[in-house]
Amino acid sequence: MSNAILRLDDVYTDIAQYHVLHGISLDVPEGGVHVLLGRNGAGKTTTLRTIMGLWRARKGAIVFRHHDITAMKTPDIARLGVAFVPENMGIFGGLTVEENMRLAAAHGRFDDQRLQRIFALFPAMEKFWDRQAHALSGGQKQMLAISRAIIEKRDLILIDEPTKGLAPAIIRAMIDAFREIAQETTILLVEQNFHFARALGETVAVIDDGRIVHRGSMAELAGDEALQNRFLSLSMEAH
Amino acid sequence: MSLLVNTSRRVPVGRLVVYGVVLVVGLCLMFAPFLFPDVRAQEVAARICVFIVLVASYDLLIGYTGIVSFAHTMFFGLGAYGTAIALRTMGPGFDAILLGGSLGVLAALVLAVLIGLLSLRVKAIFFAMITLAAASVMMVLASQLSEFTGGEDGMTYTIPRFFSPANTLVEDADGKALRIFGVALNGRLALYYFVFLSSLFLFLAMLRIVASPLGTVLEAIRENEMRAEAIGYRVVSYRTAIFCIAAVIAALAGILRAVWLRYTGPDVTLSFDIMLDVLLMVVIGGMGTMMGAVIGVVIMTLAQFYLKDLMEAGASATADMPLLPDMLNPDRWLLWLGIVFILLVYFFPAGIAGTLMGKGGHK
Amino acid sequence: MTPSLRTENLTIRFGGHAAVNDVSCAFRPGELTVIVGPNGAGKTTWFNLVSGQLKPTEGRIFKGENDITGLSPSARAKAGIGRAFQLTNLFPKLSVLENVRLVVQARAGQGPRIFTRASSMTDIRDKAYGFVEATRLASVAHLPAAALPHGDQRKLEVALLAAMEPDIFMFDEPTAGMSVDEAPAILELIAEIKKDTSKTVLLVEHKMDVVRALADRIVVLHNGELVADGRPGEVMALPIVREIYLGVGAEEVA
Amino acid sequence: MTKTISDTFERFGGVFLLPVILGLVAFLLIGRPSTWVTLTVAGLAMGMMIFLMASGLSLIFGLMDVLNFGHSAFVSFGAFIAASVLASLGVWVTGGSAAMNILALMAAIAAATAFGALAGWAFERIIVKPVYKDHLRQILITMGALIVAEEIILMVWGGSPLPVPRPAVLTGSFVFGNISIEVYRVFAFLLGLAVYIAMHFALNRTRVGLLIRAGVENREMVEALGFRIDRLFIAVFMAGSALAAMGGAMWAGYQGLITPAIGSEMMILVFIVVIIGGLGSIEGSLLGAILVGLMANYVAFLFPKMSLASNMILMMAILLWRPYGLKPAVKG
Amino acid sequence: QDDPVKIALLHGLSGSPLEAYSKQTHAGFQLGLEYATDGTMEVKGRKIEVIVKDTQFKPDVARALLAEAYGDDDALIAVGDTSSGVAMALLPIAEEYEKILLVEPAVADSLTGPDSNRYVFKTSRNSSMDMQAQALALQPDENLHVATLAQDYAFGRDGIAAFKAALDGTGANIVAEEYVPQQTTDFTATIERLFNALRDKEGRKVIFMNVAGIDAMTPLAAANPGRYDIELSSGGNILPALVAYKQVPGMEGAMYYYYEAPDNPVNDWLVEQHQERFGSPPDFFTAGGMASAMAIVTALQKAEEWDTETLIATMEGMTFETPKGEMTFRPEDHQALQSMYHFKIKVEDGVDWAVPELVREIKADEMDIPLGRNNQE
Ligand SMILES: Nc1ncnc2c1ncn2[C@@H]1O[C@H](COP(=O)(O)OP(=O)(O)OP(=O)(O)O)[C@@H](O)[C@H]1O
Ligand SMILES: Nc1ncnc2c1ncn2[C@@H]1O[C@H](COP(=O)(O)OP(=O)(O)OP(=O)(O)O)[C@@H](O)[C@H]1O
Ligand SMILES: [Mg+2]
Ligand SMILES: [Mg+2]
Repeated sequence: MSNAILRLDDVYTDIAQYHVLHGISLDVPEGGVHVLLGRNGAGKTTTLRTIMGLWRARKGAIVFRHHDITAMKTPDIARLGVAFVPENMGIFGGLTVEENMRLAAAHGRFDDQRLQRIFALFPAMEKFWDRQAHALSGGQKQMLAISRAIIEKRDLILIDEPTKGLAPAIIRAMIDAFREIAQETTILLVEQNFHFARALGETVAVIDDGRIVHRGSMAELAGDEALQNRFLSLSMEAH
Repeated sequence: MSLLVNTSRRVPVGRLVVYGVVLVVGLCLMFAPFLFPDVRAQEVAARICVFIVLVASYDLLIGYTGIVSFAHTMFFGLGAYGTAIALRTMGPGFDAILLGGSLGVLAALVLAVLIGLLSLRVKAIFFAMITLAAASVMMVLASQLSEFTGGEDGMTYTIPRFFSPANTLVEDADGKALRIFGVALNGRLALYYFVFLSSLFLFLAMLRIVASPLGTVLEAIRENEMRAEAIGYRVVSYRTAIFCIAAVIAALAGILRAVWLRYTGPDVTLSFDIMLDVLLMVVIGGMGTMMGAVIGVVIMTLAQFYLKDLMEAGASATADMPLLPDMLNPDRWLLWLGIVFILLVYFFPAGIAGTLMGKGGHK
Repeated sequence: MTPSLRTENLTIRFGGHAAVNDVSCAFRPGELTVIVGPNGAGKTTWFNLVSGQLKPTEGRIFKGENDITGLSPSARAKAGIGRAFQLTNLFPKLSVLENVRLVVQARAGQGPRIFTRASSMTDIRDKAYGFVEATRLASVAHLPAAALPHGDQRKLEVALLAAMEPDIFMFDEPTAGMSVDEAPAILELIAEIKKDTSKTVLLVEHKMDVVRALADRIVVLHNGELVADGRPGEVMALPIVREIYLGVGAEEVA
Repeated sequence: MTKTISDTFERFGGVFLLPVILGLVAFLLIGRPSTWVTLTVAGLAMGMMIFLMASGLSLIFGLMDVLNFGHSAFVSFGAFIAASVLASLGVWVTGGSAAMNILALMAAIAAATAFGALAGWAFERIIVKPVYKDHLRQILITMGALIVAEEIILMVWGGSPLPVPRPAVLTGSFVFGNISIEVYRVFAFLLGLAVYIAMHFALNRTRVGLLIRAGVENREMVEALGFRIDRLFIAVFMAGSALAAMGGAMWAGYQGLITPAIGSEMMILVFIVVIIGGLGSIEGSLLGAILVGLMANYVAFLFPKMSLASNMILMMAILLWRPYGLKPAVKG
Repeated sequence: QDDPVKIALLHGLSGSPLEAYSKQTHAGFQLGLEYATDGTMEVKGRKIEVIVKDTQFKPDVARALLAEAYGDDDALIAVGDTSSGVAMALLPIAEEYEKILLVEPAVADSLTGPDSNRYVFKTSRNSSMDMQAQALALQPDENLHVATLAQDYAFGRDGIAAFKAALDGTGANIVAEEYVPQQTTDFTATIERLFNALRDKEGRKVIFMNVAGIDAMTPLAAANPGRYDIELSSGGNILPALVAYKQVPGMEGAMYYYYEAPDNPVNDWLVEQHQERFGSPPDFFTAGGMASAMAIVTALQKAEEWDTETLIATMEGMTFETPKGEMTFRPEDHQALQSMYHFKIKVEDGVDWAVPELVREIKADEMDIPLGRNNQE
């Protein structure tokens, strides 16, 4: 794809002495939500962390827009407009919700109407604005992590399993939210929750054992039980 | 950066090396009087024996449980001073050693229980500080009660005649001490083996402890205190328990020290320098690996006694070069020790034994 | 029959905010209760109170006849209250097997043994291995827990709980972040436990299908208060539940 | 009952009452007002000098979670450099002109501080960087560094005690009736106060403090938000070391005769201050330092025998009452 | 030409600020040998070989080294150490190997006390001498009121005890004894106590400081005792420490050595040579080191046999030259009796330190130094 905002080209990543990624090649088109699926330990998180420069690729190239970010320092990558919501949410427990957000906001100043949108989306954030973040519930932490990613306009947001531990109600709300966010940015989403993924994803890539085993449009995958069973061995009936 | 080491993979080689080295050291110590008959070597060997026990007992705390204590030499000192004071007041005799020693150990135990219950709840660094405080209070006491302790200058005393060079164990034809390979079978020899065997016994005991279920529990507590509690281990009790065990063993080592040296003073037992030595030894050797204690002690002690001679040579060799001889000046040997130490902590956080055995790697 | 676990007006406040507010309910053996509620409802906090990580501001907790409100977490664990954590919480540098072995050993009260070699206690080891297999971790049994991917860590979390063999099992979102083909293994395990009628199982879960598949009874928490309690069908039908949980009008959530 | 007491206690400034209470108690015990004033002023000044050293440690520990046993090395270096500068300035120091004296002292302190910052930078890069997040290795590696540093001092300045010429204006004391207050102490007090105010502002009015706290918890995430945390940490470390050196310089001028051990001798006191103050909070360090300073002076006058133990006891007592110190910035 | 006679020097050369003292001692010792042997470094045709060992200020290391010196290197006489603690630990080794240990420069009285033994000689002064001389320097009488300041450990306490003993019968009154922790840095409280004790007394009021390693002078001077007509008094000190004395011009006290004080050829030679080689005047421990060397050489020259017993016999009661004039080993406890110097502080510009001007030499026989032990029975 020519309009790719992010391109991974045959990326290999090791962690300690473990070889985790063996040749991930992936194009993320500009705009919309794009999903990375795969079983536990497949290498989804590692992929995101490698893009973000938190693990170093041993081999291969990562290109964001026209910048080669393979060897770039994490902060510089972030400054290019890439936001990251890690698996463990990476919130600062010692800081209040507000301080957490402030750090994510450019120059520490909030864009009011974005803030209002976040409050509408996650009322808990407003409610616990001055609460120390370690005191938030699992889900509230998750919300904070996402809020932090969208408090500024980003070009690309990497999100690792955002629905983990969220109540269905929130998940539903989030689907709408992501749709809205996707208007202005590109989202690369790692998911286990296929229904969530399906509801949002335009394209999908399935990763297994550190390799991409399937790439295509979400519609195609959603439509094709066989594919699903092959790559995701989905057992649960959709509802 | 995660210091992961795959226990399942690299097994024998490194381990074998370590065990080999330790075994060799053990044998050398066992036959020290015959292998290195010169006097200084004797002193060195004895010091190594005692310190192996002391350092290993400290490893129980810092390596296996992640407790950082600066009061370890305090317990060491209690054992030594107990023995010394008894020998001084009651005169030379095994009864004095027995009584004084056991009083010292008792004191150590009581103190350990108090400190443990009082402060093992608080955060690690605070505990380190409290032990530091306790230790320095003890040092002040030692210097204040100079009529008992000899104050700063410490005290000398005589030990049972059985241990004195004059005492012949086995007489030869003309009534002098029988010699084997030129080594006289006299009290001195007896004293050395008293020290050696006691140390050996204590060390083996500790090996057993760390291999026991308790050992694993301690590591678990080190890793994740809250979860250990959640699966049913009373963290505080375990912490206190191991703290006491370590304290008692340290005190016992103190007794050996006092008997061997025939002198006890702050500088050989209580002082912070010794605490530092112990720390260096356990780290260089490798925390959380009993073997490390042995290796660390041997290296450090040899350095303390012989490194200088080496540098002497180096200095004179490089005498005509610019600044090198200055740095190789034997009096600056501590500088090098420090640098080596830093590099070790830097590149082999698991210490020598730890790295070789792919174990420990304490974080 | 007497309830195996009972909380009386259980309340905890953090500052002004009551995370759990006057919750009284009882649980019987052989029953699997799913505790649901929006994020921040107080589920995890309630767990923490029962398993002893937190001390209640008011109220008491009974295991069977005896009041355990004052007991330490370890004491409660010994008393047969077992709990798995929402955010994974393991012994990172110990191997998977060692992790489990520790639990079995605690069960067997072998912790304080000083002079026997742990490795020689094969019975404990074998038993531990059993649990490792049951949770499909055998292949990684010798890896340090830290090296496992998130999903496997969740499984280990469950394995630890199972190994505690408590009378009362408390799972906090056991399948969160577990891929759809992994989850069933855990659910089967829970189903197994449920078969044993002497056990009481409490389960915090958001995934509807899981709830449906397992629940004998559903308790709904909201803003720290118990708002509904009953058979799945009935509870799910309650308007309040539909509103706060299934998210008709998601704005008010949390 | 106890609750209401503690409430009122909190209302009237909480832990910040402690020094006042201490002062009052001492006043009753001492009786002679002139003595009390002398001791109190002395205590405050001493506290301020300790604060200079402690705040550096606390900053580094609390914010970066680095336990720097090498801290005392910076104190020592500061002391020796200041001494050398003063010595080299000769008549500037001993001469009558007040202006020149002050200038000389300023030069000395500046030199020491600058060196502290520089050495701090090297120290962070070489020694500390590889061991963030790992207390044990921090303790060990910084101790190693301490050994090396002290050896270097021995190599450069030699072992014999080094006399520190004290600027003429700062010698002697103000005497009002029976009250005598060393001039130098007044100076020390003012300097400490200035530093405190500066730090307070930097940490609370700017986003830096926030960033650092976040960085301590989760480096990666702060970087993922686009901040160059390594630079930040270096800056903090340099500041902390500079403060230590400054404290050392002041202390040297105050002691008059310094040995390479000067740093390590101070260290225990400094640690006590940081601990009772609560890690990472500058307010805490100040509070702790002043408490220790006053305590030391009062006790030394009332029960000289106790003076050594007094601080230890103070620490234990406070730890039992507040396990994380009086005003901790970082909990758990 | 038979093989050299070995003398072992055991001093802490690393690991403590005191190492500077050890180095002074060594320099002095070399100079001493040179002077005594007229530069030949030989006695009776046998070379003197000096073996230097670093005790690292660690008593256990020191013991090992001394044992080695006697046992393996087969040294005839050993000299050491700088710290009294280490020296203390050495005493039994000398007895065990039945060889002579010459204590220099450690000062503690106990080194020639009950726990010592007949193989130990001591050229360094001991605390009693300091205090005796100090007392004499104060010219005590009824209207003298003294408050003492010392560190709270054996050295400080013994010192004050000796000082009081020396004042006994002179009618002088001790009005206060203050003991401060060893590492005290803040003297305000103590000063208040001292002033409060003295301020209302009639007659001559003196604060006597007996501290080592810390500077009590500066704060005391700063607190300006003059306003209560309180004088300060203190022993002498090494040159670097004398700088602080500039604050107390006119102060009197007694000292062990200052290079301008003694008037004898040995000292003249020492000062000249030291200036020449090191560009600075000799200090306390240089003199001490030299004295010990000269004692040894004298003994070797006098003794016809060089075995321990003959040497002991020779040295007991032996008188020998030193930079401080003549010293004599007292037969009973083997302490070398020697002169001390009564000084008065004078500030000379151009000199980095305050100059302790000689008031008068206090001869050994003016002081009665208590016997530590008796090796004669
Ligand atoms: N810190 C680490 N050290 C060693 N190996 C690791 C580490 N982190 C991850 N791995 C390995 O990398 C592989 C991929 O892990 P990753 O976290 O990317 O999987 P994932 O797809 O995110 O799984 P999940 O959905 O459970 O999060 C796993 O096999 C894991 O064992
Ligand atoms: N230590 C604490 N201090 C202050 N408030 C807390 C603390 N722990 C939890 N809370 C608050 O209590 C409420 C309940 O939290 P809890 O973690 O129990 O929610 P939960 O039901 O587990 O939600 P989730 O499903 O998202 O995990 C939340 O609003 C949280 O902010
Ligand atoms: Mg993942
Ligand atoms: Mg929860």
